[in-house]
Amino acid sequence: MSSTDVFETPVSDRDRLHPEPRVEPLIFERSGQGKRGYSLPPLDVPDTVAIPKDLLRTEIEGETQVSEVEIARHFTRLSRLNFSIDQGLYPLGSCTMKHNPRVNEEMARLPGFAAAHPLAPEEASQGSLELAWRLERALAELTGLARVTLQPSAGAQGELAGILMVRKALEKTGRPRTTVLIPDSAHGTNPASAHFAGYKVRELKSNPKGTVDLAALETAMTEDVAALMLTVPNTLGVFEDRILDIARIVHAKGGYLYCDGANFNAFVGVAKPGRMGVDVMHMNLHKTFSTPHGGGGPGSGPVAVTESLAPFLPRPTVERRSDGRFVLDFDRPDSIGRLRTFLGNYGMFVRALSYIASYGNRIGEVAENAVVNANYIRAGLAGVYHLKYDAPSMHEVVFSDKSQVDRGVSNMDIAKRLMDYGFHPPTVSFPLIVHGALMIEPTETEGKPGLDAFIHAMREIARECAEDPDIVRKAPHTTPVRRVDEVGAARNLVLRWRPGAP
Amino acid sequence: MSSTDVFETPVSDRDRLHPEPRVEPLIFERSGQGKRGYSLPPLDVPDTVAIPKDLLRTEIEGETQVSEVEIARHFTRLSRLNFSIDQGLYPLGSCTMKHNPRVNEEMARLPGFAAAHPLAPEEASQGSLELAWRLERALAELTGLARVTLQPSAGAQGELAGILMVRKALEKTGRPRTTVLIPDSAHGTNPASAHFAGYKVRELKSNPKGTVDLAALETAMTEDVAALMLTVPNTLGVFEDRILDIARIVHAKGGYLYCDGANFNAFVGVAKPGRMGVDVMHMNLHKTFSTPHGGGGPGSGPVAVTESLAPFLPRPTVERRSDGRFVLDFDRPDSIGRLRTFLGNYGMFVRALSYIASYGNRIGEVAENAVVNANYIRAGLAGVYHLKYDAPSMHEVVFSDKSQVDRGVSNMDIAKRLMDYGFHPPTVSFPLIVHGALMIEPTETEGKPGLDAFIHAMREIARECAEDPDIVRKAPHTTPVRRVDEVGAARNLVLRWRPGAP
Amino acid sequence: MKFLPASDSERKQMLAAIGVSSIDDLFASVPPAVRGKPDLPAPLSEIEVRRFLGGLASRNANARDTAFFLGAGVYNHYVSSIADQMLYRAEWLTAYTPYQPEVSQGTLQSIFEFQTHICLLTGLEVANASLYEGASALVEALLMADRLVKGRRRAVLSAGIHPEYRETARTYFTNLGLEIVEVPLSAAGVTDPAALAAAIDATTFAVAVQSPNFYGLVEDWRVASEAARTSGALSIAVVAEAVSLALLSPPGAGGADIACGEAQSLGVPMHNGGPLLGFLSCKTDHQRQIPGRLVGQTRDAEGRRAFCLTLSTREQHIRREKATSNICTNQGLMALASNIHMSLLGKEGLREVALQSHAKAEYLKREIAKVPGYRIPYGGPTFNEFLVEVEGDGAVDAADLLDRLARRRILGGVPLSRYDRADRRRFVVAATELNTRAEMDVFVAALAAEAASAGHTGA
Amino acid sequence: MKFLPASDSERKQMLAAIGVSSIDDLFASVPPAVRGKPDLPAPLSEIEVRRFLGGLASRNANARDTAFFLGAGVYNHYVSSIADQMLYRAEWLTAYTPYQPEVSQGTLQSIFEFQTHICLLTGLEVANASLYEGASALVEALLMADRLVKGRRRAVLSAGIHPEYRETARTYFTNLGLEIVEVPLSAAGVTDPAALAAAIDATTFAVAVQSPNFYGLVEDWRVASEAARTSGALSIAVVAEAVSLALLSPPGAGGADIACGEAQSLGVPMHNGGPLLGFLSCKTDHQRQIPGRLVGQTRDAEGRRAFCLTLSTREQHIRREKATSNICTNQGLMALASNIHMSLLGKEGLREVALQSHAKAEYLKREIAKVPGYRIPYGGPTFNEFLVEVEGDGAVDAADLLDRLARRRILGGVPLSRYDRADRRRFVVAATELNTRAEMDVFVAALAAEAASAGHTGA
Ligand SMILES: Cc1ncc(COP(=O)(O)O)c(C=O)c1O
Ligand SMILES: Cc1ncc(COP(=O)(O)O)c(C=O)c1O
Repeated sequence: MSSTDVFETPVSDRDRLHPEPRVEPLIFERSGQGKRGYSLPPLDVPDTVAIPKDLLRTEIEGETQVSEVEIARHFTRLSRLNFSIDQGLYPLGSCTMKHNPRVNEEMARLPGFAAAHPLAPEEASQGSLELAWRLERALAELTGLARVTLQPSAGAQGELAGILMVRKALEKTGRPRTTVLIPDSAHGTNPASAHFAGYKVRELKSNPKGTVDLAALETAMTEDVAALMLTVPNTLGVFEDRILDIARIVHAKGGYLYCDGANFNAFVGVAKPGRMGVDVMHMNLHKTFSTPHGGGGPGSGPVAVTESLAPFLPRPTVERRSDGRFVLDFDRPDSIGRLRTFLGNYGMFVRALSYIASYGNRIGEVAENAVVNANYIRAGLAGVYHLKYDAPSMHEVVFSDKSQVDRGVSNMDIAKRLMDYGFHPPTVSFPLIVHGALMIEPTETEGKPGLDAFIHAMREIARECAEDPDIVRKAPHTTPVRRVDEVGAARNLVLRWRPGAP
Repeated sequence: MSSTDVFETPVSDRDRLHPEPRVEPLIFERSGQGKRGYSLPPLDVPDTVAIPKDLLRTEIEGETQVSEVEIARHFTRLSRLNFSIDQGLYPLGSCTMKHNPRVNEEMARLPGFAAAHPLAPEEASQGSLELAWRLERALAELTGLARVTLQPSAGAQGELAGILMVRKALEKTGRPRTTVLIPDSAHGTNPASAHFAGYKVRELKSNPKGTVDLAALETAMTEDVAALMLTVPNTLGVFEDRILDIARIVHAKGGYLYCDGANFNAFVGVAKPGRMGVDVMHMNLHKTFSTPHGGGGPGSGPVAVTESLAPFLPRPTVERRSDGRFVLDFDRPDSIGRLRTFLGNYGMFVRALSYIASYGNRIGEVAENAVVNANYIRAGLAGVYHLKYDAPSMHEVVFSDKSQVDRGVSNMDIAKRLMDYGFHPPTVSFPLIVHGALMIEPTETEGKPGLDAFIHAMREIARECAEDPDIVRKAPHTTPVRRVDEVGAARNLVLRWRPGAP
Repeated sequence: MKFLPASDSERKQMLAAIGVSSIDDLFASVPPAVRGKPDLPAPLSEIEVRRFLGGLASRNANARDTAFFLGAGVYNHYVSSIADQMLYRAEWLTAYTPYQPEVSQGTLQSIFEFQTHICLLTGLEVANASLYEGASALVEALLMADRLVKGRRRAVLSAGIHPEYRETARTYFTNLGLEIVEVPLSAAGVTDPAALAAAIDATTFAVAVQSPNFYGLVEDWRVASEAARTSGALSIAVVAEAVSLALLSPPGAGGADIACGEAQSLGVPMHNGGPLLGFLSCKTDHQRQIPGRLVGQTRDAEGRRAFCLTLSTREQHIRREKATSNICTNQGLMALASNIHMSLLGKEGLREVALQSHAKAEYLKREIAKVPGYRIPYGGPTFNEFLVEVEGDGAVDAADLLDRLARRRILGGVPLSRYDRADRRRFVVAATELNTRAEMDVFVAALAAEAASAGHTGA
Repeated sequence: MKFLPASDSERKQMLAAIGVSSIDDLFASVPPAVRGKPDLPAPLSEIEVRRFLGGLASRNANARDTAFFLGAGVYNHYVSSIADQMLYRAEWLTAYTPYQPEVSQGTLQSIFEFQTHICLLTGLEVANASLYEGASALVEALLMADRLVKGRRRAVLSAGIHPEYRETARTYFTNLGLEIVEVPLSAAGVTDPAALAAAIDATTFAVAVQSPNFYGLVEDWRVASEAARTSGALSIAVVAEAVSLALLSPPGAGGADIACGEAQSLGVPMHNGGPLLGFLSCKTDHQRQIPGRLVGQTRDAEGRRAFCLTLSTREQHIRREKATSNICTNQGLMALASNIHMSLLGKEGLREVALQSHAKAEYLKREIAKVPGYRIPYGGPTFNEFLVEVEGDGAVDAADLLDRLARRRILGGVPLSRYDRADRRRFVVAATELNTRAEMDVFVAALAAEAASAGHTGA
């Protein structure tokens, strides 16, 4: 065999010619006989398989055989193909991509939390029960509501839990009602959650200010309506200044006011939903309370409720007994039941409480700075990009591509072009009521230099749209991969690697 | 003030136009009144300063004021400007850039090690003393020598310790002698260490095979010579096949054979220096035993010695008493003393023992695979690059730019060009006996695909040298910064940021 | 504030640029009546946070400082250092759902690899990017089946499914007008084929069985899938201890249409019950009804292989109330951890972990069976978990017994009374590759001592 | 083997390409006589490594599970989570000395920032990229002075310098024909100006004083620098507790020519004594004699600011035996850790840590002074460390006393007998911002109890 047959030429030179590997093989493509990345202690008990053959498998065909070295390389190199908060501004509207304090990670990894088991005896779990109890108290104080369930795994599950509590409360009065009102600006999880709670969804048109049209609400708010699901501030970043009237209208008809608290970051520590007439509200610990987004979760979606909805909280609740001991209370006959196993995404509770404890009574500064930053961007881009709703912005601002479309450039193109300037794009194509939306949420953890650089980039792109739209339409030009064919992906589905596949 | 004055334009657009920030400000340039990245508990004792004013300072002028957010951003972004083993092949000759197993990091961070104090009572330190003792035993077994000191902070300090022990031993016999023999292929630390041990350095010319010229050694090896410092395999990656004759010649004149064990990776677990007639040898835990290089240390340079040199070991030694307790022995009248504080770079001991325990009696596979990899590269580049010494290669191979210089391309240009292909360059301009050296050490932790890609890149570059030398001369083209002006740096020295400096 | 990067002068400049004189002006739309500062303690320093939370952590028994035999849905398996250390990387930790593929190829490719691992383990063709955890994964599987088998209202669940999974299913179903029928277990502790067949009728859209079931007994997937097929329903294989997939015949091979459950034991720490890692896989024909995120392979503008989220028209942000699920944020980081773990252990490692867990459990089961005062109520094959019954008149409550053992730093199992107050004498014991023979012997000895003090004497 | 990526078939292909039939052929040049397999145990799995090393770790008392008052050159100060987590990043951990600036700007800029911090703290103009630790840093400073002040042979060292630093200096010096004169401390426990002046003569090239000195007493840099200046020698300021630099008048202001010592307490864990972090800073005039690595600022081919190693003509790899030092690998990762720490704490934080450490030590000193049976031998100002003497006939040995306290999980100090067998009644006690008043009160009570049982009774 001649040596030149052996020295294989690697992936295309175009890709080699870049200090960052643009194409990393699948870990399955690294597999090879005789490689192993692990080892276990020798078995110290008899080696038995006491299961009938026909219930066994002989091998896991196609699984990997790689060394630890390749795992380190593969996942380090893959990670470098990602953009993340710690690299730069990540103004993904509605997602609150804020700095994740590192002490939270240290705390969550303490063996007393990370290596604890949810079904250990209560006596052996007093620390974790107390932590859950304290987090509930802190969230109750911040929302101005009576009780909180920490069980929901993320915001969407929190929505479902909240609406199910409303439904259960209404059932008590005889009829659960049929409908949930949801503004047209709402996040998609709202109607989806209402649907999985067994309700019809009725959409509420927003008024020209982008807020709830009180007249429309008056007419829509019938005795068939179980609840109004309202996002505060709404997904345009606008605070419902008539919130008290809204609550009055909803309550007058015996309905409940549900608050989608995914945007709590805009007023945490400044105002209390409980005082707004909110009956039930979910929060996203992974947004307002800085638990990391992890490339798409885990999240955690606690739900706060008024005293009157407390009997319907998911089971179990954490209670503190008069003797100071903490116990789980399963004996809650009116509970909606449970939405998942155990107490919830406990590791996120640890991080959130660490965060809340770090801010303490100064947590209002979070909201203040988040709102300043969003308005600074708004001021910097006003006139450059079109602003459909010019009501005052809170923590985010939603521009659109209206001034650029005539040059054949879409919000998606602008988003892609931002990558070339070293930023993650804003949220595009949401909220649905703004066509060609550019939904920008800088959060409070961005300093002026970063905001200035972003504003500068957005202005440059606007200039490019006018002078040289193609460079924007063909963007990105400097990312590990160029524009990705998403249509092709859906048309010709390849959802996994297959043994033997190239 | 008009808003446009405020929205500052960031660093040049050329640099913005790249998803990786090419220029990251100094942390001092991020500083700003009112920013803080830390907090401490309120003082729980009287707030007193019981030191006379004239011994105090009032402030640390110029120090930073930044938030934790900026620290996370700054050091994450800076790190991404580095190339590292976990990204790709890092064939830096003589430095043994191998994979660093992650369990070692976990072990070194256990509070029982990381939060232990070197001056705690022996009774409260039995675990750490036992670990040091076990590591010494393992290294003694691997070297085939009697005792080992773990104290030296890195290889160079190990060299000094070793030569000082030789000197002390010779002093016992009346005269320390005047000279240390060092082959011209040796690493710069060898002569420097000999010098700081108070010896004259006499250089030994290598023979045409690149190994020790026995005749030259015979003549040079007088009664004035305290020791021969020999690197095994030498820095050309060649094993001294006459090692036993060399030892005989040195010993015949009452001299000592010092082994620079920085290349132990080439034969660990396969052969034992003790059997070669080596009297004293330092090892680099950060090379052979995988403790991470950390961007330039910390290292650890244990020294193994024969029984006869044991009395001269640095103080203290770790001894195991008959009752199984571990103690520090300071009572060593003939000791050379100490070269640093405490026991040495203890954190590296933990990592090295973790590594040795993981390989156990199969550690010879390290050397075997390191040698296979180096020879595979040699086979792949033979004829493409000039090989001054064609003696058999062990763990590394040293080519040169001889076949390329006529195209006006130097080894440094080739090194820079490799960066464009996604690799760290080999060691250049060392060993000094190979002009235009390209010293390549792949280590055992590189798989065939990585080696093939490297060989391919080196061949491509050779082709470019022939067809388009400018692209090589002007390389790198794709790194965060282009060719850096090192001459300018030395001519116009700027060694620190200064308050008020732009 | 240490997490706020704006300096005083910068904030002033920004307010000026905005054109307001104070931050308060920006909150004008928030009615004064709803304002209010929280009554919370002063901010804690990092040192105090460590003392506060470290103090709480130290008051929990954990798997590292006890002889540990808890399972029942969360398992203490080996995870390599490299997996957790990788999660510290900001590029993984502080990114979000990969909506923008050009700057998210790392997360996307990792999910694609995770989907592949799940397919290989379950023997099915398609897997999603993760779900919250096992119980909601079962619900999603049931709702998926409901969409696929139109016009039917009944789901049949084996009583061998984890009680918290069943309770979760009831929570969701009651409000959707769907019916759940639970089929009790046979005298052997496994799903009763006859009872199962009897429970299935023309209105049944799904039949779900768990293996190993809640008592640790291995079930035969074919029982459910055959029963389902005859009635036109879909069969759902539920897995709460995913390590078993490396040893037991996979759902796909057993004819299951959908496999779902909990993958925590494949590389995710126990985390006191969360974050865990729900998974769902199915046949290709059903892929358009799958809930949650899916990553697909495609190409970039220059023809390179690339990955992106796909089939998003199933999802809430586009389909709103008509979406296949309301899930949005899922368990991304845990899917990554699991991908790293499965890739590292691979073909041999996953199997060896399963074999060792099984062998350790078999040893422990045999040893406990020898101790007077305890019996193993079911003789059927188990994987790494089994039921123990305290013999006698019921004077000894299993939960109290386990509390006493806990005080001796032995977490010996989960009492069934946690789920059924009447079931006071039985508890579930789990073993994994991390249990040593020595600690198992300690556990057995402690059980013997308890029995002795309760008046039992060895034969 | 889990750290070896070559598959069997790949290895075969590679041997074929090389043209040998077996690996052994590649070792032909290694004489059979010198071969030998090591007699070591079989490989340990990761789980076993954790048990083995975890077991050893658990047998050491550490600062997290004791009331901790040890110092004497290594201090238990606060380090933020973010610093250590950053060190996990492969780009920092697995890179090496930045010889190739185009792919090492991260490490280079971080070192440049570290050099700047050290200059700001010491009040001098130039600092290097790190040295091993405090003792060898002192040696490097002395040798540097020797090169700068030609033809002189004598170094004068205050006896207040850490005994291990002085022992290290002797180890190096004896073989270089250099002389060390140690100047005893005054009755007040500080360097005696008169004695110092007397020890300095025309052959003296350096005068070194440590502050706070080994007894914790604050020295006046001006004493040494004035004495040195009059004789044409250079003055070296030695610092073993670098946190003090944030509060005390810096060496530069005190006229020191060179500052050197140990920066562990600025962001590096104690690591049982290593890795630590040596530092050295000096005046611009002397920069060409500085030992070790130096990073300088420059530009790249396109005019961007960039950094690179500079003045390498001082170093061993070029100058061989004429180099300013034999150091090659230094303490890169620790310099990074310290840069992160200093940058995070900054102007206010560094000072607040120093102030709190001082205040805690003052409280502890006063409380101990009140306990019958103990006295504070020196009344001079201290920073965060001080000497305690056990009163009486010497029946009580300080080391034994501290061993007894250790059994009660109090690490109360370092006995001077460790360095001078005769010095049996004194020990050094340190406090930092991490000590709480509560644990200091526990310590004081324990001391009182010890004294009582030794027959002392309160006044
Ligand atoms: C306004 C709003 N509501 C609800 C959600 C759903 O939260 P989660 O993704 O945690 O389920 C989100 C975030 O995606 C959101 O932005
Ligand atoms: C052959 C050789 N000897 C000695 C040394 C010095 O070791 P260290 O850098 O740990 O001081 C090195 C590494 O730099 C080396 O390659």
